[in-house]
Amino acid sequence: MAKTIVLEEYAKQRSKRIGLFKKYGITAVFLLPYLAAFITFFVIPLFYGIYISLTNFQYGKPGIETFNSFMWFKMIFDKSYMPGIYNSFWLAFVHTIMFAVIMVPIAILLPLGLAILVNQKPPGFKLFRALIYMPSIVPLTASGTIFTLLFMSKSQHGVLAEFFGIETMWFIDTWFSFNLFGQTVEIAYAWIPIFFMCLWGGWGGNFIILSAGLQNVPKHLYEAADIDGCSTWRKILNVTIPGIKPQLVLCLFTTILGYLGLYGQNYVLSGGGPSIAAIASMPAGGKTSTLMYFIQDLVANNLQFKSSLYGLGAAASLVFALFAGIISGIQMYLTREKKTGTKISEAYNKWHEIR
Amino acid sequence: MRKNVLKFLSLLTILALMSTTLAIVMVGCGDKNNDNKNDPTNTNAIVDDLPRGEDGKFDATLLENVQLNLWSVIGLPDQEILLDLVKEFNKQYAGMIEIKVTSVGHYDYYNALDSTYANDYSNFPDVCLMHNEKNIEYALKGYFYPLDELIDKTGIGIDFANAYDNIEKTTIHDGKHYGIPIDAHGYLTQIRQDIIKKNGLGFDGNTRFVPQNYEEYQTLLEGLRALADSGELWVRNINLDQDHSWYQLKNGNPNLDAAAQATVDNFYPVFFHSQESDNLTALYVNGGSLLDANGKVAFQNNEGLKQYITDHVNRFNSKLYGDAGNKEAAFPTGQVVMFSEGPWQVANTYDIWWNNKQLSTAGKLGVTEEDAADPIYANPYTVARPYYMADDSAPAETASKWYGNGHVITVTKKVTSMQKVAAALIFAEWLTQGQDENGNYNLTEWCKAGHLPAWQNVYESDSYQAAAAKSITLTAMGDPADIIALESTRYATTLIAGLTTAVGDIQSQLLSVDGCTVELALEKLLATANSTQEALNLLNLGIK
Amino acid sequence: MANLDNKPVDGAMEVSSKDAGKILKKSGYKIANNDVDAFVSLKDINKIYPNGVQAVYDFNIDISENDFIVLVGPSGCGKSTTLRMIAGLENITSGFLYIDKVLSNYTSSKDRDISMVFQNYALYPQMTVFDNIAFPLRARKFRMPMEATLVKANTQVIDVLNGRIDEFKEAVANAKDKALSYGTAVEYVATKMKICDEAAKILCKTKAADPEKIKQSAKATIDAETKKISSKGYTMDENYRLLKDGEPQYHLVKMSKEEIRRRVFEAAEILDLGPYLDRRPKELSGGQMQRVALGRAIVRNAKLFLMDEPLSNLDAKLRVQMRSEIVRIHEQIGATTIYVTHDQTEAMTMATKIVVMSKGWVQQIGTPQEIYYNPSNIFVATFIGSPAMNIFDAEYDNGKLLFKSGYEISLSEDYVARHNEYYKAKIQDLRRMLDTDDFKKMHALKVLDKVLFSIDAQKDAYAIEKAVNEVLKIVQDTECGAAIKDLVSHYKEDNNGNPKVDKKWLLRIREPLLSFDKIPSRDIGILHNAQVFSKEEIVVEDALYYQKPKKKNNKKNVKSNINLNSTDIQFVNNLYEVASNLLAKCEKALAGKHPIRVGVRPEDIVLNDEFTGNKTDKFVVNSNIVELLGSELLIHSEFAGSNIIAKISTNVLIKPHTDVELAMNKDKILIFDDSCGDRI
Amino acid sequence: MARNQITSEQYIGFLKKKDFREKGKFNIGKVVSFAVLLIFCIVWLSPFVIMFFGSLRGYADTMLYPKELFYPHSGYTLENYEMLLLGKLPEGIGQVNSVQDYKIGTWFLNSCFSAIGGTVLYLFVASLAAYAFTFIDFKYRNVLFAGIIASMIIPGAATAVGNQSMVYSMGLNRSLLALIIPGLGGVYGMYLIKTFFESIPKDLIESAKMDGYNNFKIFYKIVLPLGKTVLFVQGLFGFMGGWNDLIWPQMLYGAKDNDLWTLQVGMAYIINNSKSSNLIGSALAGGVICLLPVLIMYIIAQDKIIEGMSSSGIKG
Repeated sequence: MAKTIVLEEYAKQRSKRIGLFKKYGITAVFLLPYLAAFITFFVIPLFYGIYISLTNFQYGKPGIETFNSFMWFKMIFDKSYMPGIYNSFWLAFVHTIMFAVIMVPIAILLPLGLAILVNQKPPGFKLFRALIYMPSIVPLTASGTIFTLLFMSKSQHGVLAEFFGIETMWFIDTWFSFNLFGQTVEIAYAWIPIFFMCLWGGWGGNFIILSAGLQNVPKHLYEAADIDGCSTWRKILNVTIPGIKPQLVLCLFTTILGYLGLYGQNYVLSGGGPSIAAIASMPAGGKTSTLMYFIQDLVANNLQFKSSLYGLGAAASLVFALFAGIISGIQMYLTREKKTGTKISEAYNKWHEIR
Repeated sequence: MRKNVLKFLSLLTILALMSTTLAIVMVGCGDKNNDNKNDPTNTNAIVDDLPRGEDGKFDATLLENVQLNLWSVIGLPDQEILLDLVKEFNKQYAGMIEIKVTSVGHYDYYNALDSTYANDYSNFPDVCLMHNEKNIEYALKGYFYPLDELIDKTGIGIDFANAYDNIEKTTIHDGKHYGIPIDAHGYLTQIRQDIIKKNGLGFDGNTRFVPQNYEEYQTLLEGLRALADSGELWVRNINLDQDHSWYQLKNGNPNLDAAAQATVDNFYPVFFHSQESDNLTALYVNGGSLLDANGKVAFQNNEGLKQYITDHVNRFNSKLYGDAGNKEAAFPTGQVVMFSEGPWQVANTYDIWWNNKQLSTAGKLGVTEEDAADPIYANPYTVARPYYMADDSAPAETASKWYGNGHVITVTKKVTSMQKVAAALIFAEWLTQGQDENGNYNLTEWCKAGHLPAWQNVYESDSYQAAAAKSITLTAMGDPADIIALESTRYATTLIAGLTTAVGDIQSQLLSVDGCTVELALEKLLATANSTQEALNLLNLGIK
Repeated sequence: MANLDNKPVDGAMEVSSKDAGKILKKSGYKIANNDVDAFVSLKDINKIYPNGVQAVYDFNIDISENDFIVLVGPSGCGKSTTLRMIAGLENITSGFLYIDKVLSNYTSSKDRDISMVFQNYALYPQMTVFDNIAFPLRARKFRMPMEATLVKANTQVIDVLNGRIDEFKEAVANAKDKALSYGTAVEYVATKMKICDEAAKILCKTKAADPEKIKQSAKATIDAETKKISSKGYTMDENYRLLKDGEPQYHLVKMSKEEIRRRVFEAAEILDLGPYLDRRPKELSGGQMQRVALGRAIVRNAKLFLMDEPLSNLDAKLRVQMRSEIVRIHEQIGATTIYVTHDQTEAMTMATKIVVMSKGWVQQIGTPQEIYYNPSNIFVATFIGSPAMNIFDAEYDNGKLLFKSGYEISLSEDYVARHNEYYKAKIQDLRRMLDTDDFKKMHALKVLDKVLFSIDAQKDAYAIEKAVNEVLKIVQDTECGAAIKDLVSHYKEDNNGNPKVDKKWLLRIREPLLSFDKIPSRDIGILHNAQVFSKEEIVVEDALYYQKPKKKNNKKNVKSNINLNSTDIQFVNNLYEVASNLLAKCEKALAGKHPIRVGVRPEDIVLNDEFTGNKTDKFVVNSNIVELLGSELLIHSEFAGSNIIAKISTNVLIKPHTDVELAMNKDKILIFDDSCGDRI
Repeated sequence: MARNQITSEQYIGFLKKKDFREKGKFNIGKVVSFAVLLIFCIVWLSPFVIMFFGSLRGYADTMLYPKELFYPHSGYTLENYEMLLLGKLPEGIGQVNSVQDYKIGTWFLNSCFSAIGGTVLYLFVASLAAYAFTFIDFKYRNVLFAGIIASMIIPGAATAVGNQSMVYSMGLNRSLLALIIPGLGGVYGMYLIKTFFESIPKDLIESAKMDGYNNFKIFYKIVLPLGKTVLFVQGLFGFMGGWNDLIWPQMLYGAKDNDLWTLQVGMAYIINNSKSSNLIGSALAGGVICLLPVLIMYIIAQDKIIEGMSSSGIKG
């Protein structure tokens, strides 16, 4: 006897199935192009990178590599195994951290200050807003040329040397040196042109996002602060900055990642800086080397390293990714939404009791 | 919150597994004729499809339009000469062999080679015309075939005996030739002999103006410095249609106003030597070598090189050496008397400009009759080999030699048909040993651009000697036998880079505020050598 | 920042202009006006927005200590603008604002010692409730009396050691075991034993180990301290406040954490916000948020409270509850409050004094009963009271009201007297106005404009001649009359013979007419009411006159850039015209029969047989809708051409669509003049 | 009402206002901010000025009269631009040993194609994905989004070789697609668009659903018009990114045929050549040529973008 089914039951199942299909069908249609590009050009290469860092991969000859029992990672973390690589990696690490520590706050506070000023809507503020963003649309090559021209030596008729008589050999001399964990770290003058180049054009995006955020701070909060007797400075601290906290967090996140991955400016201006004799032939063996420079030297710039030490480059970039992940993790933890406690209400009850 | 993290981790692991499998699959399909790449020495991938005449020997005329894709590293200006030669070859072998040349600048030739080899194998060239230093390095990476066996198989008569073995040695590894040498050239020193003559600093009674050895070179520099400091030094500007009248340093250049004068008046006998070839000349001339017997970095303990570096420090400190600045601009205006640069510029640019007719027509632009008449004043610019590199500790046989690199033709592993190999070898033989109808070698045409032939018979041929007599560069470069080519090593890039960084580091230290002492310079040399050694150990690790 | 404690200088002082600046600076830019006796007083406050729209006309009010003033009126009547002007958030265009006798037109809002509750609460989203309330205390320095804290602390330490050691021990034990998160144990002890923090700290530190030694050291510090105080020339009163020759000294100092905590907890206690002190504003409901805003205002116990429609965002039930709470707080704290609302029930329940405003003008100021029972004009009558007053159009024929449906009410004798006396006074008032120079000028302007702005008249020289003579006649006894006379004579000489028409010359004549500055604001108010509340529609170009709702002001039609300095301004509904036809109407009204409007409140329309008081004749009406409102019944019906609402007590059940006999309570009938809406 | 017609009452108000001289609070904030911004802009734009004038200075003047930057000794010359655009070498310089001739025209078109094409395609794909992430809630939505955001931390170098071999194995590198397709996976732009879509009120979408719009119509008819501003902003950021990108195109096409180069790669090649032979003038001219198109596009779009950004309230 043919299987019988209550019509209503069948209708419900059918609509459920179509519903399911329609929903997932639609999401597929919307998401597919993006996810496909994301998977093929990010996730697979990423895991291919991990795969490379675990094998002695030869750049030219894929497929013949064998497991190298974490050789590259040992090299980065174990000083005795390959001191040259160890020293140049961790020197680059120190350089990156120091520069980021100096640069990130500036790259957040400067655009914030300017955004607040522009938000006062002085006459002609539209023009100022355009001019402030302009330096950050300059491509790396163009701004590189300008700053090299600025900081060239007297004999090459650099602008600073000619017009202001500042004779320091920017790309050769060292500014000062200090010792850290028993090593002396020399800070080259070359960091100053790099600092100015980052200062000049690095934070345009932040400026736009912050000035957009400032528009959304509700006006009546400023009036309330006025009535409560705030000075302008305290108003900025208690109304403006908390008002644009989400934008600030976004800018902080992108700026930290941006300056951890500092490479373009160093490459264009000082090519890794005056070389340090002890690690001269190592990847990124200079005084203005950064983590990304170490990786790029291995992966792209130096052909001999590229063909045989590609695994080390991949390993170094994984360590870099891990390290950047930790820093952004900390940053996200610090700027998370505070949970509401119960401390004060308890204190109130006690106080109420006593009276 | 934690439930969310667990879900996230599980998703991540699924993603990881999926993509690693995908990676391996992708890598698998990526391997192209792997065995061909692994062992650099085997040639068994080549299919023997040679058209043989009745007597079983290969006959070139039977080839039907074999296409060859040649990458050349030659840049302008001698790029045109090469293209003419290839056009000539294609005409001669029309229908049989046709060579298509892609010229890739020396700036990114090897980068292109690597990336096409790794990712875009179908576009990999068949024949490479590249620097001879990198020959062994890239051969051992599995890019080129050993040629001796192939030459015998095809029976094309390339007899390496004719080649100068001091140039040929860079193409040999374990007794096998990986490339056919074409030419060789070193960095020449450009000299203002008119200033030397005018100020009476010439040798053998002010008739010879090229210092032949170390002492002569040193006395010349000190003489120029003394005169420049006292202001009595006579200089003049030999740029095209500039005023060529002599003037003494102390009363300044008459036709430049004060502002221009301020930037021009610092005078240095010689600018820093240009990096690569001068360092290697100093090393090889004094019997040194980059690697010692058991493959360790050895350039740092060569006495000659140390002397070369101490000279750098002392001469710079005593203002005999000037800053690099713009050599091509300072030389004609009389700001510097000597600087060293590649030979390719000499023939068709510097020579034409600076030994121009204006200097020999009296009366115009401040040229006196006596200047016009005198052969030295008429063409003040001359070129010479860096004789002065040899230190007194230099061994006799290398004392009068100098370092030179050159070009070489190689056959890449892309080629899998014997016909193509034969065609390549024919071209190589044509270029290096081939003669046109009235007997002068094709190689001579190429050498006119400023290269010494790597083959003895071509050097001794009268077609070459006639061309050499006419060209100022070739006469200056003299006999190819004096050239010491780079020892054949797979670490050429790192070693040369190590030496260059060491010398460059010292030169920039000299420019720095607190200058540089000899001890510091030698210390830096030692440190850089150690780091190069470490780089070598690293590469060994990687290559294994 | 103007310092708070030095005496404001007397505003009325005659001082040479040279050293006026110095005096002002010395007194911290604070000028008191001694003849202003009220606590807060606004004199002739006007607010004109940059685009020429006037939002507030001549606002005058005197507010005495702990009054509860409510500004009520339809939206866009300028009540919020006035409040913001008092708060200092808007500039005052003209007029004087005195807060606590200090002229504070230009003092910044933070120096005016006011606190404000905003319509949308304006809570800082990122702060907890505790921080929100404490924010005003932390933001600035306060004028606190100088105290000899050390002396006070040590004397307290001594008296604790003398008698209450065990109590102290028990308190300390208490503090510890409960692991109080009450800030610190010291604060718990201090609050419990009612001693100041300093003393508690000393005691806790030494744990009253050996009382004798502590007492010696305390005594020593007390002697040292007193010696220091007296050396500085201060004396100390009983609760340790420093006095300088008898006067307590004040100094500006940031409030201590403990003080802030105490005040915020007190405020939280009043508003019972205890459990919510840790919450964020976005986690609170509307009512709680509103209470936090109130807390923030209370905690500073400023002299003046400003509230801008605080209850408008709440639901009905919560609104009623919050209303009573605000009134309770007001009584408890006793600070003068200015409260703005558009809901007239709130005004009636909360206010001690109500200000009814409409279109920028103050209609009436008075106590709720005054406003309810004898409104000054028809607008106030209809606006206050819900359900609204019933209005009938009727005719007045010396003592009798004739309704459209033939219904008749005869009025008492004294009412007729009052009616005639009202109109006499009105006529006299209008005549006085019309004789003033400024109105004469307006009359002259009207005449001249008729000629100036009509093109054809300009051709006909004779018409100009006539107009100019008429102007001369009107203006000859005003002070600018002489000037115009010689201008006109001047006209006659230069173009002798052919009377050439010269527009420029006419404008020159017009110029002296354009300055009116002596019109008292009361007169302008009367004429304004006459235009707005009169029965027949006067086409009044609203765009310019009232504060139009903010249309997208594309440049074209809004005349934001009228060049008011130019002389060729054309006047529309000239005040003179209004005054003169108002006068005509009043005279006609006095003569005899004239239209009038009668207003009766719903509760004054009663069931004929129920009501025993002095009632008018009964009239029969068909009730179409009957609404039951708890204890009362609302009967909607049609009578004499307009629908009326009667409010009846529910013991008599009326079914809809039945005929009902109604009557009006005679002595509660209000009569309104037809042309200017005033109550007679 | 015709011009200049007002009521007398208002005229009286105006008279009162005139003689009371309403003293608005003197806004110090505006004056201070104007001064600071003015000085800041002057200092910050001086490099542009140096670049522009430096590029107008002939080769000889650069050597002999370095001090005269703003008014060169022998007047302004377009020599440097000629050298770059037409490849005409100024006399006095030996043959610059470049191999490739300068094809500025093709490089410019390549740059435009890759920047504009890439941005438009990315906007379409990213807004689709952002729509899915905000308005359609499927099972693993938040986890997936968190994963994608977490990927922002990984530096480009880690995926460089994988990308390169992926692109080559897909044969994209023979055309300019290799500059566009890999970029479609970008995370930052999608994140920006998603945060903006979140600010669109939900009830708008629900009401549209009630009227029978399916997802595509909602996306096309409601979300895109509303999202015009953020698309503009991401368009600007995308175009700037695409136009100024140097490392990726150099890695892909750096070596061989230079008719696939973008303007940046070409300029880098020229600048390196001219810097080595000390042609500072032409290096600066290269910089100006790189900058000009972006500058013009920015000036046109910036007003709309910053206005849009601020009014729309990009939260982040």
